[in-house]
Amino acid sequence: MATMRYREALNQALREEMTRDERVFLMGEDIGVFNGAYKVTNGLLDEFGERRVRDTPISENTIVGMGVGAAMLGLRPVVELMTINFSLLALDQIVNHASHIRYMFGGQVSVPLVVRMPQGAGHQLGPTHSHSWEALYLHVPGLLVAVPSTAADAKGLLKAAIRDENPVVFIEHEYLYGQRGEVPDGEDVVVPFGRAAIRREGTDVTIVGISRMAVTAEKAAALLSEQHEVEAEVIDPRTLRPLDLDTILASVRKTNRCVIVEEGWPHGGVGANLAALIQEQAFDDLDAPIGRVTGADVPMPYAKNLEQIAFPHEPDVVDAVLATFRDM
Amino acid sequence: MATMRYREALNQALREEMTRDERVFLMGEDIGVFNGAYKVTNGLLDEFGERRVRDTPISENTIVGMGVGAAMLGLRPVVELMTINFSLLALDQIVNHASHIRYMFGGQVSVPLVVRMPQGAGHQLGPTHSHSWEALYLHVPGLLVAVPSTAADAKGLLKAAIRDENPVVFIEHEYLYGQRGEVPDGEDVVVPFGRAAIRREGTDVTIVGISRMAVTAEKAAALLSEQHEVEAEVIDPRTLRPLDLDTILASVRKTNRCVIVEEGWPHGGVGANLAALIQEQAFDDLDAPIGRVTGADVPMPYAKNLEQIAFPHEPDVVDAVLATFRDM
Amino acid sequence: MADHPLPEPDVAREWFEAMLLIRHFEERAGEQYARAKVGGFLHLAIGEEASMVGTVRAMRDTDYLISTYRSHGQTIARGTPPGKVMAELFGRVDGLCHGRGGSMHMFDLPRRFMGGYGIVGGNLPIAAGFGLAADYLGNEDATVCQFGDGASNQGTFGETMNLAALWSLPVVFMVTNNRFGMGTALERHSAVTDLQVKGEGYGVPGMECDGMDVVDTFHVTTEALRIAREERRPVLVEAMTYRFRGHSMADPEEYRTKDEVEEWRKRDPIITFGDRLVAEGVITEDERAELDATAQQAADDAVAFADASPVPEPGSLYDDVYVLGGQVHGWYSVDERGAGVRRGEDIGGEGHR
Amino acid sequence: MADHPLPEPDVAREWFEAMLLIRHFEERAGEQYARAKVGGFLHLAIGEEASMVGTVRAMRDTDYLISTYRSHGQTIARGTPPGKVMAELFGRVDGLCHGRGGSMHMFDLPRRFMGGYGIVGGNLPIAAGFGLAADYLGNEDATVCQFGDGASNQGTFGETMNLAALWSLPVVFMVTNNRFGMGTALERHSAVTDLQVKGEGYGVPGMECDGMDVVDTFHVTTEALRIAREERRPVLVEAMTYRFRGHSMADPEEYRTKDEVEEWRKRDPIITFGDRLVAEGVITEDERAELDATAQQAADDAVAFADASPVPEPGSLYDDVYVLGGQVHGWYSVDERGAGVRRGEDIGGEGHR
Ligand SMILES: Cc1ncc(C[n+]2csc(CCOP(=O)(O)OP(=O)(O)O)c2C)c(N)n1
Ligand SMILES: Cc1ncc(C[n+]2csc(CCOP(=O)(O)OP(=O)(O)O)c2C)c(N)n1
Ligand SMILES: [Mg+2]
Ligand SMILES: [Mg+2]
Repeated sequence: MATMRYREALNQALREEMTRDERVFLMGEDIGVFNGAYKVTNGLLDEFGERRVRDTPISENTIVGMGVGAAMLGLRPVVELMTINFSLLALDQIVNHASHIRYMFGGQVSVPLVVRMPQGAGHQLGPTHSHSWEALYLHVPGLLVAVPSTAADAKGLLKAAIRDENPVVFIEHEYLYGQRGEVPDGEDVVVPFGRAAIRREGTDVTIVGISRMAVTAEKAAALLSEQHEVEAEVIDPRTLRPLDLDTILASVRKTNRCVIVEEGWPHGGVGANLAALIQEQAFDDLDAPIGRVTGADVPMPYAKNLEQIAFPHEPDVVDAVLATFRDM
Repeated sequence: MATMRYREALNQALREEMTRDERVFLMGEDIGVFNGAYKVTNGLLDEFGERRVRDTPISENTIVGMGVGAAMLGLRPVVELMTINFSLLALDQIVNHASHIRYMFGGQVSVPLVVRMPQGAGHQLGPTHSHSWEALYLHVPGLLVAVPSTAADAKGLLKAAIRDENPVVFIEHEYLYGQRGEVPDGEDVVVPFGRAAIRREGTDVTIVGISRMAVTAEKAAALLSEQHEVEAEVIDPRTLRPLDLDTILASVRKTNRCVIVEEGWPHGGVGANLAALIQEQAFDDLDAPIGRVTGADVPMPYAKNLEQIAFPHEPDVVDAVLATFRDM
Repeated sequence: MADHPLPEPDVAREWFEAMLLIRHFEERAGEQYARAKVGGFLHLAIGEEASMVGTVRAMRDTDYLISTYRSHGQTIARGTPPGKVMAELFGRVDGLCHGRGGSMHMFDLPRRFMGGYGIVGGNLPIAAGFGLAADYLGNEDATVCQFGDGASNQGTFGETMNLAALWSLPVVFMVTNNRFGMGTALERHSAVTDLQVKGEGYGVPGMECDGMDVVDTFHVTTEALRIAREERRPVLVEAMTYRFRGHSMADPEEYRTKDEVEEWRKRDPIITFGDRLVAEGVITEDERAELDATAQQAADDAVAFADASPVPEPGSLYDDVYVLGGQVHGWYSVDERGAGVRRGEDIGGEGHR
Repeated sequence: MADHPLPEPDVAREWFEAMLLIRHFEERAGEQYARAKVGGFLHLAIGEEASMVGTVRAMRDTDYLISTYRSHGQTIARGTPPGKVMAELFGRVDGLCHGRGGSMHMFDLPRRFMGGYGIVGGNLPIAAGFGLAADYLGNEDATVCQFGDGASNQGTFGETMNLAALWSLPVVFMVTNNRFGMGTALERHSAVTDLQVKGEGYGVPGMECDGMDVVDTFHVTTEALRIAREERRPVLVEAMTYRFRGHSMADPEEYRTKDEVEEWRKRDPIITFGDRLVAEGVITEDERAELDATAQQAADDAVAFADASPVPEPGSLYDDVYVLGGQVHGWYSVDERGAGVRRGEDIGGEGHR
């Protein structure tokens, strides 16, 4: 086990997969000479050269589309978009093309493309750079969607994504890039999609945290234990397509309470989707309404104090959990 | 009251608002000389001329963006996109610009833009032309979202949309274009956003239908009454932002059961959002899990028989309603 | 432009046959649409056969072709049995895409026909991706990307031109200028109507061909492919043509005059080429009639084949959303086990649990 | 290019003052960023002052200006008090956008500064919309749309050029060619590096100005605005310039050499213009130092103003998501009355029920 930052773990995954498989190459804005806006691709141009680490013009839709084309011919492109907000420019290629091609062409071809991009608030980047869009991508059949929250998962899931035959939307988090974690050694340690991680065991309430909010949820669980004698089970689904609903349901059946924490907007978010699934399938096990803690229903403001109240923090999670007890 | 088709009602709304307000003008692909891909703008070029009915090149992102700019300067652009599937190309302008501009510029300016577009399956248009995307738009703060299901609402909501100061995503339905309905006379009959319509009163179960599925829900309710002695209350929210949750909650508090019917994909859909809200706020009133009937989790296939089973029909709604009783 | 000599008689005859087959296929497709055997949108390319056949015949088997929703003809020119194209229009299992794509979304991997696409302008980036793959793999495969005059106004056009030129990709971009994007005439949708110059600001040189002349199209495309393959850089070819029918079957054609259509019909690529073949003694009038009858028969056979093919099993609804195995275990990528109704419930097999 | 005579002394002096003010403002902003008074991304335009001031001074008050995330200088050139710009950088209520937008999203409606935008290429369609509005309303307002060399590769560039030319819109598109899109050099991101020709394939003629020379920029933009306003058609102006600082404050600048930067610094638009003013007797060296000190003081005052301004009320979080009244009754557009936590809970007033 080595300890490293989330961004280093991603960098390692890219390096190892590029070494392992000659078909893997990278495209994106400023990933080469600049070493990546968030330095995830640091050093890779030097190591692998311009053929395999390609700086692109600012043309989001087309670089994703070129990835689609290259993937259809058997390559393994990994396209970086500088933030998920810019992926709205590439949505036609991600959805109308990458996610549909295999199905609409009757299975003749697959699109083993990975689109990597960070999301998230906290750095005062304002409304055009700070939103969380995992709920958009989880809506779309044909895509796989990953939201790693630890360095180990960042590495293991990215490796799994690159090896998969399906188009993957791989959502990183700007805040997490600098966070350290233990990462298992071994070039074949992949984290398969569709398996949730139980970050903390508990019996009183299930907290599901998405992306960075898995970290927030874990910290909130510690507070709950220390200050309120509530033992929360914290689950990080790690991927939203496929989704390991079984693990979540098993937990809810045990705790009878659930709170979902996400950074994105409340309406039509991941929490809404999970709440709908859980109440459908564990209705009789619920002792209280499923709670949701989400980002505020506003474009992200720049001012630090406003930004901070516009996305969830531990006390918000604690309050939401306590509310599930008050509702009894 | 006159009886007319949904597309005629829309046409009337456009004509009346253009007559009433010189600032209202239309832009879109083939809306003029061709009279509209679905003939909603039929005759308007002849009547209002090229200044106010503008055929555009195929440049979705830019024509929406031009609408944003013109709206910021006080005009009232109504942009037609040929189908909602193509709006993915314009999403950057709709979300990162139209929906954010007022907020991020501190309220200095507003964007009274209407983006009209049809959605929906049933005409074998295959995977690039058939999807329903209301769940995407309802996710975004700063937008208003309308999903009219009757001719009267199509007219009244479109008039309200054009008169509103906020950017509106106005979602029509290809199947509904040809459907007839009664439309109240009077040029100032608007249907305000944020008020659900109760299409049918009932005491046993609440069915919420979105867009065309409001019609399907109503037909299913008739079957339920005839064949199963179940009296369903059918609610059409008509707008998803703002959402008239009060009307839905009042109904669920009465019926204690709820099924939501939508044409879009299941995960992160409108039904998920409503289910989450309802279980949050009417938890103790529910006698069964909230049911959802949705489109299949696949890109829409072309073949008629596959397409038909890929979106909901009355028997699916009936089954889902009956399941809420079996679950007791 | 039309003063190229004819190719060898066999070759010339085969081009003629291919154009005839496409024409009859399209006419049959239109009839079947009228009979509701074909659904959705049906975009016929009647009038554009020379641009299709001339282009495809300039390509190697190893080259890639990618096109739009108006591509039955290209598929057939590339060698796909017409029956499989017609069966796709019918939404049947023996269709090229097993009825999944329909008219707008053809695809034939073995013949490197890399798809018709329903999103205007959506295929250009993908074509550049094919070019990138050829470059990456260091092979000689070139790509031909066909799109319409209307598509040249999409953002992907400029983005793709720049990237293809910047990265020296072996792609021939062919803008089929049939003078209309749906009902909008060229001069009403494009500020510059000389489309071949539209790539120059991005470093992609333009060429023009007479898309009503299969020979000229062949020669220009051959040269364009040579440049792409050998000089390894993109070219933009403008094929001047015209569609004789409406944009799709649902088009009342109020945006153009009958006279205009008649003028263009005088340049019908099949009639003019047939006349030339007869005039230059490649075929006789009798042979011409025979070839026509043969093509007609082939189109009829395609209809019969399609009609005999079964509709897809309902249980196949979820097939091929994902490549299964590895980490994706079932068609349900999230979960469809809710209490509510499940679409395609009658399916069995591994997709279900 | 630089042989235009100077304008009237008062005018020349005012241009110089404006450039000095912008320069000092930017330097102060950078310092405050280092002190964490300013958050987010901070893109300074040091080196580009001449292109900003020359352009803005060619505009009428009634013209519209729209720009990018690198637009403090343009805002100031347009007349916004520097304190309001700095307060926006500080995220304070007296900021131009009450702290909502930050450095990347300036906006000053009364001065017709129609916004800095954080999405590369996102402002071009909006600028065309302003042009359309002028056309629709039949007035003489022209629009200047500034964007970078990197933005010329976005799809919106081609789409907007075509539409502006097709509809004859009175818009001057100004591509500020500072030779880099972030860390990617011009020749590595654009196949054609002579950016003024990039619009020609769409019918938008190009012009070039020396963006290091405020006089040349003024003259070229004046002519471009005349064409837009009087001939009612778009023009693309390429302003040749260079940014002396990194792309943003977080840029290690590994993509260019110190020598290259030093070469360009010799052409510092403020030094060269100051030298010329002294050489031509418009100001003395003493006056030059005085003007510099005055500008520096103004920048310091801006910092003091910003620092004195309060942070936004938490309760304002939901203000201006929507225009309320009519049919939208509260900030909650859907519903936020859930059992769970509600963000910005401490707010009162009509937004709450
Ligand atoms: C992104 C997108 N916008 C609009 C459409 C609707 N549409 C289909 S074909 C067409 C016209 C395209 O014209 P052109 O590119 O000239 O090709 P042609 O049909 O003439 O072959 C339009 C507007 C679409 N399919 N995709
Ligand atoms: C759509 C989009 N893609 C990427 C970015 C990230 N980004 C911000 S500035 C920039 C470089 C832009 O270069 P240029 O247009 O030359 O303007 P300059 O910064 O040189 O003024 C990039 C890639 C963005 N903000 N928006
Ligand atoms: Mg055309
Ligand atoms: Mg630049």
